[in-house]
Amino acid sequence: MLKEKGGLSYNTKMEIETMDIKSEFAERISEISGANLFKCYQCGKCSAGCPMAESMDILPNQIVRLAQLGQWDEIQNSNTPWICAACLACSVRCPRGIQIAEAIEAVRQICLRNRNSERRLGLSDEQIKELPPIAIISAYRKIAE
Amino acid sequence: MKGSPIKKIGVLICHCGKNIAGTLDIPELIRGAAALPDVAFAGDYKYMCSQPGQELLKEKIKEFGLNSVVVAACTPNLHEPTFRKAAAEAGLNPYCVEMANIREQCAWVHQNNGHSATEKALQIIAMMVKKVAQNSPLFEASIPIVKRALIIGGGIAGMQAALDIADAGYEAILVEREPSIGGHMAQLSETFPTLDCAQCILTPKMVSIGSHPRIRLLAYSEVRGLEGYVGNFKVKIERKSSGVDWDKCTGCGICMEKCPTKVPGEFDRGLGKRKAIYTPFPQAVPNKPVIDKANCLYYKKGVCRICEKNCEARAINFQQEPQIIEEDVGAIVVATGYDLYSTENLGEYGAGEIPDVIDSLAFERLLSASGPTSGEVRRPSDGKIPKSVVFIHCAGSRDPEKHKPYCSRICCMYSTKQALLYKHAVHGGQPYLFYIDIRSGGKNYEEFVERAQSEGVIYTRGKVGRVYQEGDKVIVQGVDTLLGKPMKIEADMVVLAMAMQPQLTTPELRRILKITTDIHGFWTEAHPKMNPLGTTTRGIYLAGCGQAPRDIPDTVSQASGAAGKVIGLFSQNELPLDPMTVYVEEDLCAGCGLCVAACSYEARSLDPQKRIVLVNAALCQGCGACMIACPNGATIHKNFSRKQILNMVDVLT
Amino acid sequence: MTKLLYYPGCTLKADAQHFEESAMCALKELGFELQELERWNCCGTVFSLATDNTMFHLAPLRNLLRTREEGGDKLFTLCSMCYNTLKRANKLFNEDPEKNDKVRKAMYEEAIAYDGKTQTLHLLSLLRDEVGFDTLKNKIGKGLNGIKLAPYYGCMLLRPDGLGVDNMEHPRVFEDLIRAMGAEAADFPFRAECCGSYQTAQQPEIVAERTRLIIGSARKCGADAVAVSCPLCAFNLDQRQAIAARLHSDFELMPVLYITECLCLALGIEFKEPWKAFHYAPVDAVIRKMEKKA
Amino acid sequence: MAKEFEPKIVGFLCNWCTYTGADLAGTSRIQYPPHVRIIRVMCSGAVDPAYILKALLDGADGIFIGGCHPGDCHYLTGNYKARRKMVLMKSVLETLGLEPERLWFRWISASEGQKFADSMTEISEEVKKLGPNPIKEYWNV
Ligand SMILES: Cc1cc2nc3c(=O)[nH]c(=O)nc-3n(C[C@H](O)[C@H](O)[C@H](O)COP(=O)(O)OP(=O)(O)OC[C@H]3O[C@@H](n4cnc5c(N)ncnc54)[C@H](O)[C@@H]3O)c2cc1C
Ligand SMILES: Cc1cc2nc3c(=O)[nH]c(=O)nc-3n(C[C@H](O)[C@H](O)[C@H](O)COP(=O)(O)OP(=O)(O)OC[C@H]3O[C@@H](n4cnc5c(N)ncnc54)[C@H](O)[C@@H]3O)c2cc1C
Ligand code: SF4
Ligand code: SF4
Ligand code: SF4
Ligand code: SF4
Ligand code: SF4
Ligand code: SF4
Ligand code: SF4
Ligand code: SF4
Repeated sequence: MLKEKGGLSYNTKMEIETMDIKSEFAERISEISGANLFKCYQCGKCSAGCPMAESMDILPNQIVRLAQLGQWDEIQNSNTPWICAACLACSVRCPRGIQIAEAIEAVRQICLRNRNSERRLGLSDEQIKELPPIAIISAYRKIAE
Repeated sequence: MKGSPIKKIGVLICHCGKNIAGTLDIPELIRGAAALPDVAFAGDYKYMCSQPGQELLKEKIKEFGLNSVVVAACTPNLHEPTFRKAAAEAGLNPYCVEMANIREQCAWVHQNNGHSATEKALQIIAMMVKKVAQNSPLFEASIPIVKRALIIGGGIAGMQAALDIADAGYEAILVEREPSIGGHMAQLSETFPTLDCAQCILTPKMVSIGSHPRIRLLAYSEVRGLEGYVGNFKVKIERKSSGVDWDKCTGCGICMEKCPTKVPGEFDRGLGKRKAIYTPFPQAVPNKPVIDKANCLYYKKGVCRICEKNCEARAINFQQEPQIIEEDVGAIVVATGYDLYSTENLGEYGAGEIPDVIDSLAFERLLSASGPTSGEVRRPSDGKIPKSVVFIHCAGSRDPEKHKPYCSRICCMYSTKQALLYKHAVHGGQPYLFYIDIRSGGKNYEEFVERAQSEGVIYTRGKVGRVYQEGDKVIVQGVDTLLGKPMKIEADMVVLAMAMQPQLTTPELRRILKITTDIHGFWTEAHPKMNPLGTTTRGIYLAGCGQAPRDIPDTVSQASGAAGKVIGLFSQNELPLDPMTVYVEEDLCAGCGLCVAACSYEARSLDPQKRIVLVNAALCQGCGACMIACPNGATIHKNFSRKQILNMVDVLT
Repeated sequence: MTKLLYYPGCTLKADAQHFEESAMCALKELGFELQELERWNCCGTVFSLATDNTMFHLAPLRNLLRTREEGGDKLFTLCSMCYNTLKRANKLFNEDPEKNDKVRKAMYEEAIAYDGKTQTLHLLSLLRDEVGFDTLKNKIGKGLNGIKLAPYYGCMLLRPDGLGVDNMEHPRVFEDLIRAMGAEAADFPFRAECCGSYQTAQQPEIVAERTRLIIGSARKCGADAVAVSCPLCAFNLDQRQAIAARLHSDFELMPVLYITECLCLALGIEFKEPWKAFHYAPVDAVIRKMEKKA
Repeated sequence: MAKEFEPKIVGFLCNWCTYTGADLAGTSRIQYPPHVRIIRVMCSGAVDPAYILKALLDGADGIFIGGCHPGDCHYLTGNYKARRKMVLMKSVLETLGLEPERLWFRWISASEGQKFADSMTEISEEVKKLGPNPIKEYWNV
């Protein structure tokens, strides 16, 4: 069941070695986002208030956990960063002051900069006509190369 | 000192078996010591601290007429009292004995360097000889103790402390701000983990307070001023104006019955009503009413006076003035308890505006047989029996970013209790708890949680993100972090386990008592481990939730502990004072006051007439800060004078 | 007439012309004239949350600089997203010395150096702080009495903490404005729930679900219409009702109006016919109702 | 062979923390160089700058002051008072033409015997490197 939900599969796939923890990946996210993910105590308040959580395969608090453990593959294969609307509800409510929205932006940035996501918006003419400029520009900013 | 007799100093060097003698060259030390100025005798012994060693010390004092002694041995922290006592037995003032620490700070740490170590040891001895030459005989003073205690706060903590002190035979004055004692415990329904009824165990104690011959209960009163020091405090207490002459009032209750003004009652957390003339609850002690001036028609508009007309005892006195009384007490127990952090602070949970989202104390009132619903769980909005209740843990706690960083320690337990009691009270009702971690570290606590879990209370691990009203439901938007799934519950009611915080009036009291609080406003203990009951002011002790969140068993233990401290203090007839304090050379003092600011104990004050500074020996802790602050050398630390230390420096350089 | 230097942003010149026009009409009535910045550029819409994306902040900062060039120290906005982006960029400029340095260097070709002193002002703050809701109420009188509006803040008007127009979790300004217009403010739990924002481009179905939820909530609390102040919110809550209706046969359309359109009606200013065409959910009925009241 | 320079260092230790820490180093038999001579004071806040100056003018090569950790002072704030004075003293030393490195200030608790011993070793070595107190020279001539 967990498997169906997405990449979460602690007991089957993810092997945590001490060396992996506090991986350079988590630090990279911290650098780009300014968020200290190691402060997270997994309360889940970020996910509980996230408007897009229903559509995410991995919840924001799980992204934080995976990042702590340096599980980049799991994060990279998740749809979460591409579903997040950068609404900041998570960041402003986190009891430990972790900027989760910023961290997720960092994940997007790492993917886009690595160019391994092949992210294209691929809007049709019709869509471009329909959408207001504010939607097109911000979507490009956030989720496309 | 001027005019002091010729110094005859004895030096006794200890071998400490091989501990000292194995490294240091004892004959060399004796030779060196004997050659020091003023030294009348230098000798040694295998074990100075042993009985024969002490006898030797006494003998030599008498034999040579020694007026000062240096024992070169271990650290003064170990045997200074031993040698001082022995010297006293031989008729020498104990403060004329000093130790030269040649074991811990010499022999033991330079074991492979005997030559240098011996050189160093000789310097240490010389230094102490020079110091002791200027020691003055000191005499322990003592102050009388007023054997009467003041207890501030009449919750279970203050009540327990008062009863313990009074039962031990001392007088206790219990000051409670509210019209009745009882504190928050009086509001509780049943108590974890045993589920005994709070009122049933509390009421008898309240009654004993009210009737105890040695307890003076001052309800509806507040401490307004404090002066003095341990054993001798002077306290000012305001008896607030209640509009009722309690000496005349018989507690019949007619006035409350007849009063036409109804307002939401604080005791029932606004869920029930009380009159403008009221006692907080029927079992109140004292069972005398007060008039709530903000709501009484007479105070507001000058009309009504129905209570007055109906009071046969003629106890109503609208003109009653507040009264200040002064009392002498020897010790103080601060037991001011807690408040709950306000739900208004939690915007995401409705900011206190959704009627069916209530705080945990309000829920206690709903569960309580004496509560506004007589113990039937009915929700505030429409009086319906809620079929599902969500309990949210850590509401405002463990949130360093926006609220309180600390764990409130008891809410895991009382939420569990409330869920269980609710389940027992409402057939088919479903409680849900949203928690982050369950903190059940207490005797039989985990077992209690286990019981709740096995009885079907649903625990969900995750913090709720939002609570909002939709129709007549309260929607709880949470997450199950164990499943990694967001979840929504359409609840009938939500209970917020609000963070515990100190009373909002604590800062005012802090200024009066001059004791400290931490950044959250909880009273600070003298030492977190070794003196958790004391404060930085001798004679003031702490009990209950004003110091940190805790449950009733811990509160009662702490209160009895604080009472024990007070009783211990009162068991002495006089309080001996450490004579190693400071004194002021009046001729040198310019009255500049620099030292007053340097003292952390308020031990110094300026005498405006003589324009000099005075030292209160009872308050002085002997730190020496004032001596350093004084530009004129007017303040002298007894037996640690500037001159003595400079002399020691001289020897070393 | 008080002149306000005004930053429209791209969408107010395209899909949200009625927002701009209605704002101008209403503000004129209240003694304000919007004077568009002579030169302005797109602010980049969303604020970049990455610390190393300094260049993204140039666009908003240039607009703030233009304001200084034109002698102003306040820049007025209607769009919540522009407001957020401009205000955050300015905070960053003033509080992060490293970024400040980089940005200054990158703007070397500008005639004057930006001093960090342009304040961004949103319509709601203007109405609350400079006009005052009591004044407004007196001017409007009974106004939209009998109408119930659901105030929709969305995210960018309120977050992050301290940058928004009001208390983040418990805002009042929109409600107060609605009440000043004589209408009733719905107790609308979804008022600060994100509409899905730019995901409308890539994930229109998800956004339509958000729309269904938010509109559904507004309906449950008895609102006649939802009032918004952001063209992206407006698009998502209004145009995306089309998809919601397609996917859910029981979905009922609900009019979505700019707060300025409501304000015009409250002030007795005519609702211009061309404005209607910008709306997806029909507004005729509610406008008639509002006109009758005002 | 020239005799190795044996620095003379005066230590002022507060009774409650560092003095007891020094005792612990002894009880634990941790060895360190014998250069520091200890004067027990009740509180590091009671160390008068005059003591330091006198010691240095009289030819001490180094000064060590030990107090309780911040927040642990037996007398509440004595150690903060001491710290403030030490900062001042360092600049006074400079005006006297002395290296401020001759003045050491450390928080050492009663349980930090090892830290005390390490500090003694460290200060001995550092002061050795600095060489004899120059004041001694021009004072003597
Ligand atoms: C919802 C809830 C449920 C709980 N359930 C349980 C339970 O089941 N079991 C359990 O063990 N514990 C329980 N507790 C904890 C329990 O309430 C406390 O441990 C206990 O009441 C603490 O007693 P106290 O005397 O320290 O403080 P309080 O009860 O707060 O008493 C302090 C008293 O001091 C008075 N006061 C304050 N300031 C002044 C002043 N300046 N001058 C004069 N008087 C002053 C106050 O008016 C008050 O009467 C619960 C707590 C809550 C919030
Ligand atoms: C691994 C570990 C780490 C800890 N760390 C901390 C910490 O960091 N901070 C903290 O606050 N607490 C800590 N604690 C808890 C702390 O150890 C205890 O709170 C404390 O030691 C309890 O003291 P005690 O006097 O009650 O019991 P004990 O220390 O057990 O003392 C009981 C004494 O009674 C003697 N005794 C027993 N039976 C008899 C008998 N019949 N007749 C005569 N004598 C008897 C025993 O020999 C013993 O000397 C820790 C505990 C553990 C296990
Ligand atoms: S809200 Fe903060 S602390 Fe809680 S799970 Fe999310 S990131 Fe972690
Ligand atoms: S910023 Fe993204 S992850 Fe955070 S609450 Fe909004 S949509 Fe969810
Ligand atoms: S009626 Fe008089 S005697 Fe009776 S309770 Fe009231 S005040 Fe007291
Ligand atoms: S005078 Fe005041 S307290 Fe007395 S009955 Fe009237 S309202 Fe009640
Ligand atoms: S006791 Fe439990 S509910 Fe209360 S703050 Fe601590 S963890 Fe949270
Ligand atoms: S038994 Fe110890 S480790 Fe386990 S929950 Fe309790 S306190 Fe924690
Ligand atoms: S020795 Fe310390 S406590 Fe005593 S008067 Fe001086 S400063 Fe105050
Ligand atoms: S500092 Fe010295 S001179 Fe000044 S008041 Fe105190 S004792 Fe007197």
